[in-house]
Amino acid sequence: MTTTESPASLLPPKSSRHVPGQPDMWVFVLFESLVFTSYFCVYLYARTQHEAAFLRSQAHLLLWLGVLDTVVLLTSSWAVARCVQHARAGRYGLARRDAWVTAGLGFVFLVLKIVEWARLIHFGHTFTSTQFFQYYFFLTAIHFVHLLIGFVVIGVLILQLKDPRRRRQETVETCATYWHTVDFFWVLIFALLYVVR
Amino acid sequence: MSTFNKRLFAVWLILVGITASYLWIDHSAGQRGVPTASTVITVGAICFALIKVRIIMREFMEVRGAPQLLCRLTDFWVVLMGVAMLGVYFAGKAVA
Amino acid sequence: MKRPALLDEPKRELWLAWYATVAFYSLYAIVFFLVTRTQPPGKPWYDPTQVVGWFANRHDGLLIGFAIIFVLGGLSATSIALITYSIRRMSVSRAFSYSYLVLYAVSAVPGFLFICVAMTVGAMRPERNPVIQRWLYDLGFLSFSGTMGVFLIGSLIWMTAILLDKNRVFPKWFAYLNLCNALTEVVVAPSWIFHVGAFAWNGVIAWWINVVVFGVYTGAFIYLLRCMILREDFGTGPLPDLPSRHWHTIFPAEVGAS
Amino acid sequence: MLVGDFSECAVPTKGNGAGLVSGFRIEGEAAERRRNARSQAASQTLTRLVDRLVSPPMNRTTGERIIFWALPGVAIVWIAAFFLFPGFLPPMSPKASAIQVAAFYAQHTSRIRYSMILFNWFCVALIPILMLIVERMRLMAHRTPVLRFCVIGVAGAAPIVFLTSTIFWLLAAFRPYRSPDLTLLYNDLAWITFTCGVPFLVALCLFVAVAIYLDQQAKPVFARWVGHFNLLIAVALVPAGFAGLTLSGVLAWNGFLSFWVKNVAIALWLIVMAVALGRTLGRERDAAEDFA
Repeated sequence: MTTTESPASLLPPKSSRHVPGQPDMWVFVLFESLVFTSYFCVYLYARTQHEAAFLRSQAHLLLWLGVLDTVVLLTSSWAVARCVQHARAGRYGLARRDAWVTAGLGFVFLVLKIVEWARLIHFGHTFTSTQFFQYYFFLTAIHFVHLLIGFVVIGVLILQLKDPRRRRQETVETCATYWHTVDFFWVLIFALLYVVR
Repeated sequence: MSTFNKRLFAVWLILVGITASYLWIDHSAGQRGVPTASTVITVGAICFALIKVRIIMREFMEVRGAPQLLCRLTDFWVVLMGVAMLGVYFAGKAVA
Repeated sequence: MKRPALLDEPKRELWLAWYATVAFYSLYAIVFFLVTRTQPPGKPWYDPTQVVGWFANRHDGLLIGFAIIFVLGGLSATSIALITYSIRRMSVSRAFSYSYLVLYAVSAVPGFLFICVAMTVGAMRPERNPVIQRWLYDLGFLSFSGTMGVFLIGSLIWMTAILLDKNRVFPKWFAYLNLCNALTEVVVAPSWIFHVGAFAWNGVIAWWINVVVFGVYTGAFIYLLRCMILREDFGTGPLPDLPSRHWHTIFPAEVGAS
Repeated sequence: MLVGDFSECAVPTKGNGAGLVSGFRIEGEAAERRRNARSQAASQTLTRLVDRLVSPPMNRTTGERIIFWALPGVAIVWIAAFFLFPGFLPPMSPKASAIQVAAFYAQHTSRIRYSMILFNWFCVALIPILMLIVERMRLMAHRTPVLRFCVIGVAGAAPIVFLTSTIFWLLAAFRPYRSPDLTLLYNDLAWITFTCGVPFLVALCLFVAVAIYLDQQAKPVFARWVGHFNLLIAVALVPAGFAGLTLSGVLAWNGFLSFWVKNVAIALWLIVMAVALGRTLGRERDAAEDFA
């Protein structure tokens, strides 16, 4: 993997290594990951018990739409990662631009999701129609709620970057950490709902 | 100093690449619209997703610059999620 | 005349409220899990005769357990008061503390009074028409599990107050834990829709996972309220650290800030 | 104060020396600005305080007197509703069959409706009276407002229990010709809510008692015996919570303990607390260390 053999020079010296953002946000990331993992486990178990029915319902999803969702969110994550680096270097204008790009891509994801839901409901696949769609709508909706909270978080980020008196790198990183969390939850949800067979 | 971070771009490319590979997995697995159950694809999809999660944490979330404790903790979490999900999956298979 | 030590303790009201909070939550857990055995909840898919059987099975437990709640349930106000006090100690508008107080004062009625009344009425007359017995059974469980709004908004109010606070009354991670708790109130909503499965009122997701989150959350805030009382200096500025030398293991965030 | 100023200010601290220095500069300016704002605010507070001191002290207490003297009026309505409701004298038996209960509602429909409408209107009138007690508690020698918050926390819920029971009684009387089983259900719900619904009243009495015991000053707001009295009332309300256990005897909802002792206790509490409140109404509020 690309991550481990990074040149030491790119990393901050050991003494100044710091937790990105508030350490407290990481409590949220780890705790909420556990909660999501438990949802995923329940889903996977239900899946194994009714494999054929799940596959039949799953066939109604468009994989390419899921891939598009994922790419959009990954790109937004990339944008917010750049935002953090710009802010750290004091390039607040660029940082703000990237924050807006993040929010914009988040909005694109939101629209894609609503279109996808509308399409499924149009074809008669609702929250109450089959077990698979129960889980599908639950997982996508709870992720959707996290994303909506993410907009508030990005709003805070933009306000922070705007006002020189408020600018705190820690808050910027905290907000970014939240957004990445929403992103990697989607990566997992995507794999579990669209790809798993 | 350039404001364009090549490393982040590379990370993004890798992540998108893995995501796109799902299309190929899907294409090679199904017999034209009739999906069949496949343990290999399930395990593969979960593992790829977890690798992506780890890359996001390491690179985007900047865990690689964080204290050792957080590095280990996040790695442990990724393993924990994987073990939990795959464990439940195989347990479910055994029961079904 | 000998004065009891408690009367001279400046934090006496806070400690009384805290011990009452601990007593209330212990009592609540014992009554709901052991005495009445209404938690984990009954099956939502029971037909009327099965419901009658369910009531018959725990007849005495329901009546005695909920009678205890009828008598002591009002002690829930102590935790609400203490949390309201904690929010007032923060450097945020009073609107937050009053909102919390009113939201949770309201929550007591649907939160436990309805289930107590419905289950008592059901257990009282086992010979009642089974269809009506199931009506009471539904009322009890759904009012208890499905009372979401007050806890959702209450948790968000508390979260916002902690995040804005500069007096360090609560650690910021607890604010995020509030968010986790608020999200479980979203997750429980499908219990109004499904009779079977993970999202029913006794489901793995809508009940078991939520209860674990709620348990962690409750344990955390009871512990943190204790820390707050220990740290309270009756001033208006930032709360001092815990007098223990291990305080930094409890509030890791403050290490960086101070 | 100083620490507060530091934490308020946005200073990038992590390994950035220049940021730290400029941060301090910003800090200095910001602190100056804040200090000005604060002295302005202080002078405003002072004017407000002066206003309050020179205005007649009656202003504040007049409103409290109005609420207080509304109490007898409210009490009359409560007593009227109590006697108008045909199911209280004597209290309806829990052993009555569905047919008997349905017949009762069919026979007394009007009196049930009007009495319960009255009670529905006025049961929540308890809240302003409880708020008078809350205001008295401000004057107590407490270090924190926690006990006041406790009372406010139960003050809303206590009358809502009565409100809910009136709804069930009114529903039962709304269509007396419906299936007797349903009328019996409404009747049970009403009686259990009304009789067992004491948790907030018990807690209220306990909170008031504790507040009085902790009011350690030369001239306490309420006399000590009022605290003892509140404890006694709390104890008297306890048996009513167990009314669901039996259909006959002293614990049943028409029994001596659950009906007579409980309702007489509530009435006594109102009378005694009214007298105690009346004595404190004119008192100056300067004695207490008001933490609010």
